[in-house]
Amino acid sequence: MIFAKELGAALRESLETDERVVLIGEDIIDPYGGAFKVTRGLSTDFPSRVRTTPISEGAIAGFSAGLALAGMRPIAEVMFGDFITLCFDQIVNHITKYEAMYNGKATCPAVFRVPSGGHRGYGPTHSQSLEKHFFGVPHLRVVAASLFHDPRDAFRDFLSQNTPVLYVEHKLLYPQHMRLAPNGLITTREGSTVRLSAVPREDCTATVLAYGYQAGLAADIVEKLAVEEEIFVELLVPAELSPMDWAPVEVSAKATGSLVTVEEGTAGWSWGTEVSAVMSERLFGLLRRPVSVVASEKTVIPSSRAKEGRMLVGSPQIETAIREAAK
Amino acid sequence: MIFAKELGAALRESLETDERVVLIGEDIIDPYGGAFKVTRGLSTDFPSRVRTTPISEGAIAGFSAGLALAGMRPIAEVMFGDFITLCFDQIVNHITKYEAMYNGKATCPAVFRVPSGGHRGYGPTHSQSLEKHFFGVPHLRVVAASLFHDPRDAFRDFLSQNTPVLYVEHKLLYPQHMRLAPNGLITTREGSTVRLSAVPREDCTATVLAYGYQAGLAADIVEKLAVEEEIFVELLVPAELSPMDWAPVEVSAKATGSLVTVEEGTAGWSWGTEVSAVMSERLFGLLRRPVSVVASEKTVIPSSRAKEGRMLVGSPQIETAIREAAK
Amino acid sequence: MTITLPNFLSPEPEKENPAAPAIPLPAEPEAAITGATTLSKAVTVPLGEGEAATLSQEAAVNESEAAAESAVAAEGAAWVTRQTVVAGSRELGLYRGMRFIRRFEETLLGLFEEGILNGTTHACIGQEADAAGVIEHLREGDHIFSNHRCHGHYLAWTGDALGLMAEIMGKEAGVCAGIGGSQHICAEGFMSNGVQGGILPTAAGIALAKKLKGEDTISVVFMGDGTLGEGAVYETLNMASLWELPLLIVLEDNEWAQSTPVALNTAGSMRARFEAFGLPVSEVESTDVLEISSHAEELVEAVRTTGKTHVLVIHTYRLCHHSKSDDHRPEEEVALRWQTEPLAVHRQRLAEADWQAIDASVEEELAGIVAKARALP
Amino acid sequence: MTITLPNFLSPEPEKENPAAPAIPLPAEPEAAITGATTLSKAVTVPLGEGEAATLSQEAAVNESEAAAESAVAAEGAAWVTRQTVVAGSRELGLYRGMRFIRRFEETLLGLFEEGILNGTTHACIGQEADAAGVIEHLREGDHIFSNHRCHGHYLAWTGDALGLMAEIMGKEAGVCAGIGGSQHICAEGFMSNGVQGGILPTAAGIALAKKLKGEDTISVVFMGDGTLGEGAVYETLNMASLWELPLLIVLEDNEWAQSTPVALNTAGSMRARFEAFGLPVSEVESTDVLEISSHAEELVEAVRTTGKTHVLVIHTYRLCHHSKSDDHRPEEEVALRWQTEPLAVHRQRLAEADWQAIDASVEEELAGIVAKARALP
Ligand SMILES: Cc1ncc(C[n+]2csc(CCOP(=O)(O)OP(=O)(O)O)c2C)c(N)n1
Ligand SMILES: Cc1ncc(C[n+]2csc(CCOP(=O)(O)OP(=O)(O)O)c2C)c(N)n1
Ligand SMILES: [Mg+2]
Ligand SMILES: [Mg+2]
Repeated sequence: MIFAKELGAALRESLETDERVVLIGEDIIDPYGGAFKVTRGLSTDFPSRVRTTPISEGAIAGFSAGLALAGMRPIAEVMFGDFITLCFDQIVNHITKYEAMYNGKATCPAVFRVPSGGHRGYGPTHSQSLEKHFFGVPHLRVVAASLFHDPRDAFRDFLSQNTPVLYVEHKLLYPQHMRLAPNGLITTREGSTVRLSAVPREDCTATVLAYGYQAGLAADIVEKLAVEEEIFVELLVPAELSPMDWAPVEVSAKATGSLVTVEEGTAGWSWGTEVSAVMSERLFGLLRRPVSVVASEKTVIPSSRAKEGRMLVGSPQIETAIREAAK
Repeated sequence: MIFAKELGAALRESLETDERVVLIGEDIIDPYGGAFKVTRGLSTDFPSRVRTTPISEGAIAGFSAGLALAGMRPIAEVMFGDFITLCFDQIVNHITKYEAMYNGKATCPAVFRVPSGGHRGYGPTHSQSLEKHFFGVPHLRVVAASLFHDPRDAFRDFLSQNTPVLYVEHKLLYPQHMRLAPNGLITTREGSTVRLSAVPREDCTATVLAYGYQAGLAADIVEKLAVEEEIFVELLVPAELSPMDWAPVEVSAKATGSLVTVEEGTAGWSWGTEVSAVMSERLFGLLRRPVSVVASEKTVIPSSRAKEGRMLVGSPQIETAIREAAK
Repeated sequence: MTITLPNFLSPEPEKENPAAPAIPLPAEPEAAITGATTLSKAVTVPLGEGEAATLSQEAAVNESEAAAESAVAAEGAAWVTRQTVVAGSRELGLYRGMRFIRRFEETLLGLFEEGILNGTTHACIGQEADAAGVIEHLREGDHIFSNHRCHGHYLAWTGDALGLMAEIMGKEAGVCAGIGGSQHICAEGFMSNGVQGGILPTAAGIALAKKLKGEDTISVVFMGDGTLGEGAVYETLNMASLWELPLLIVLEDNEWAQSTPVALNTAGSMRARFEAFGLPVSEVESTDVLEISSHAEELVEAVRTTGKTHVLVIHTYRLCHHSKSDDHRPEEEVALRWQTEPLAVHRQRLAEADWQAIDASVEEELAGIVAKARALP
Repeated sequence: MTITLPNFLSPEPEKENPAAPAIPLPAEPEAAITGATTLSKAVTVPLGEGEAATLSQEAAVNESEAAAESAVAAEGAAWVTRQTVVAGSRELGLYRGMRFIRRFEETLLGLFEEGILNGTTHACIGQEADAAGVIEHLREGDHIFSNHRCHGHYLAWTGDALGLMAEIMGKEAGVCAGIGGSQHICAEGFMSNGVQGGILPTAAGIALAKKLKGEDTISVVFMGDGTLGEGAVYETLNMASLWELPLLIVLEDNEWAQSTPVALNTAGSMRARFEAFGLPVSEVESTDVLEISSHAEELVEAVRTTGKTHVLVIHTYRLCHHSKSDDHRPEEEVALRWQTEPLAVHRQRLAEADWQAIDASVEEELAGIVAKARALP
């Protein structure tokens, strides 16, 4: 079960089960099947509902808006998530506005898929995790793919509700194996949040909150620390990033007394910042140390692999933070 | 001293003292002089460097990028700050990237002026405070105008350095009197942060951090509470919002043991969120209550004045939060 | 009829705008603001749900006449009928539609002056023939996307003046509960957004949905000349042309974008900008509703039958301020254009008694709407 | 010369691309990869600072010839000279420039296969005549903005192959210290960005700066056919036309945008899209560097003298993959285009010994650059 294939299957299921679904994006039709091959095969079977577009991200978003307002279920692929910048006006001033500003007279359930993230040497404009700028857009859901979440569930969810969605797919997930029932760690689910730990929560000394590709890195470290050093922490992997379901985080961090957040985006007004603010308030006086936010350096992502590795969050930064938090 | 006039004077000074300065934006030339009349008179005196554009916000940003890369000092007016969405690609993937990704071989000091904010009944797409989505963009400065800051200082600063700037002007500031040396409150300055209080810091029971138009509202409340009820708090009004100069906040909140942030933007991943995260960490165990973040409701801004008043942060919400924090 | 209309709402053209021409135009009678005598003759189909009861009597009187109406009305279902049939005459109906829009907007501007309204508004005074002439040919199931200057389009389509007035007043009974306000309106088959440009791809997306669903209805979008500055427009033209979408783009070139004349905003040729993408363009320089309507009829039909995007460029003029603020245009320029404003042009082919009666009925109806809207919680 | 080149870098066209045509083309000699014999004759002006010392001897030999060079070279200062004068001949110079770009890109692709490089790259194989033919006419003070497919433009302008190679290798000595990588390059008078569309207004802004400063230099921007999809392009055309900016837009229509053929991306007429904004367009369907160059010369001159924006549309073809990934284009289509690739076309007017010598010198130079770049920390 390779993530890209599962995701493709989820899109296929969407097209099959819901006639309203339209896939739209650059170079997504066969034989090419998208820059990351996720949509391969779909245009052959659904030629009129899998539509390759000119290089017009703004119009991809705008057409999606119109499709959604007219009762369809557009799922747009933005070739590199970096180019979601060109959809910002449509998302902020159109798509997420309609339902509320029309007092519920219309809905605009457009879904945007954004292949994101670095560690591939693609350089400053093809490696970013720009979702941080979309957290907190009123009436937008930001959801992250991970190896711990079946993408079918995600798309079933999106099609069953009316809020627009930004679905973040880290590019490094595509070739990886799903880890829906990982060995080595106890796995439970609370809503969209997956809980992983080697031992029961009461024996964990910290809570780690991570999403997307970074969640996989974190899981490996959590397992390694448990096996090799008997350092036990609980990892929470939410799918829904904004708005957040705070309950699982609150419960866990209250129990462990220590919280670390991990994300690949740059530091400052990041995902972890909100988590920290909310948890510092809700658990005021109940944590034994401040919330620790792990995020990338506040600069461009270098092409050079060596420089990129130092600038972007990866296993070393995560491990250091977890060790510290578990103390 | 009316803010809009002072701002116009600051732009005039910029044009006069620096030949590299170019003003660019929609409807900014005489006799109209911009939707909020800030640039009135400037095109008459500097016809080639005050340029009215077609309705092309993306190109306004892109032209500004080019001007800046070529050694000029563009100052762009985005008619309503809401439309900065259309400049997002240029700001995020071009303007703020160049200096770092070219390893310092170029600089791109473009300045964007964004008339922002609500309370005028302009409705969902003409009332927003979208700066929250620009906080934390690496290599971007977000600076807010206020009645406590001389706009001349701001523009002198912008022209003396090479980082791109988003300069947030709340629309309600335009007709107001500057309050550079307000009566009733002791005023001191630390960098770009203005400190206002009725009594010395040691006698204050909370720190209030506010910017822009909301800072004026907060100042009135701070003064009223001091005079009428002997509730003493210290108000900090920073000009620079991102990156933040944390020192004044840290020192003040440490002394008062309580911190409230105020902003008109919608709640969630907002300015105050970062403040809360950073201060909760730096002052861990030193605050007597959690940081309180005052922000607007997470929805669209209604046109109806009554509804807008309930949804947007205004004096009532600020007063409630300050009273609570000062306890 | 007890409400007092502000002075500038007097129907004499000279008072409608101080820059109005001195040359004689068909004078508007005093009756226009008292308007009792000819009411029963003029009113046919109710405008807005709230009005249905009040006006049902008159409507009944004219029912048989309406039934015998022209092909245009017959093919057009509720929407068209509502706007175009007055006492069995399409021409009077078009007049009434335009007159209603004009007076609605003038009333709005008056209410702003009075301080009753807040926010901003963009009146389409001078451009009423575009809304009336185009929307006449649309039918149930079609979809209109409009922009900041949307009241005329909205009224021509829905007739829901009370809902719009209440909306702009910020009342709960407004069509969007006062949240959207003047620029952000939604009703069956109608939407507007005040952010320039982005409505173009949205309207095209709606057209794509229609195509995918196999509907024979069309999507129509109204844009201004200044909006040609937005890149989103061209992305849309390209895709709408490539994908052959049932979209009608109506460009209302009113020569100005806020304070900027078209020459400072628009290089080259408007027409060529569309043709470069392989889109057929029909261009008309007119404020005559019948001339505009006949172009629109052809294009609507073409979009409907071919399923492909067509463009209607209407060269017209905005006679009022951009919104409520200063107007720096040369007075003579504006004055000249008052001579060819749509109502004056169209009146020339109507019997004076007929249009006077309509004016009166519009006054009455509008007064009722304003009173009702004011009284709303 | 000890480095082994991967197989497909062999200079025989059949091996450069498996789809290359079976019909006979001027064969490339073995000498091309050993290239010792004719070196002193071929090399004139150093490419890249690092090379200056090594090659100064040969350069001296040819100095007098270079001084007597054609008007083109004389007017062109360092940039032009570097690219166009080989042994006193502009034609050989152009050939060397193109050959160098070709072999640089092929070498890059080989290094990717080897795993030496990371990230991605977009080679301009098949389009070298555009870079050589246009940039020949630019001079110091002019500014080029390029896109994701920028290596050819960069090399033609700066000659700095070592800096570029080191950059793509992610070395500190790279022209942007390895931060920018393949798509984000900056040098005196040159910039590139891999985000489509946004470079157009930026290049126009640079042109505006030149105009305001009263410079007589020009701004040049290269874009692909697919980039015509971006709205930013049209916003720029409008403003550049309105403001009369010294901008040359070079559209390299290589018939494909990634996996998408021009017909799926581009409605109507490319030429008309520019003309609609009142911009003069010169269109050439050619891979012949001299033909392209003569169009470019005229346009560069026109931009320089009138200060107004002009457009050069070059219909060409991309012979390589879009980046490094799959190529799904019909094999016959690609094979056919190999018959008219720029080097083959231009070789027909050169003496075989001359171009063989150049090929050899390019091999030698490139080998040196690769070796140096690899050795960098
Ligand atoms: C994206 C965007 N930019 C700017 C504005 C502000 N604005 C509102 S109307 C207007 C002028 C529009 O001109 P035009 O398209 O000709 O329409 P008209 O007002 O003449 O009907 C402008 C600049 C806006 N609403 N949206
Ligand atoms: C804004 C943006 N969207 C998408 C891409 C991804 N992309 C890179 S190159 C390319 C195709 C470009 O086609 P064209 O403009 O014809 O140039 P060519 O590659 O053919 O030289 C695409 C879609 C991008 N770099 N930037
Ligand atoms: Mg206009
Ligand atoms: Mg191409």
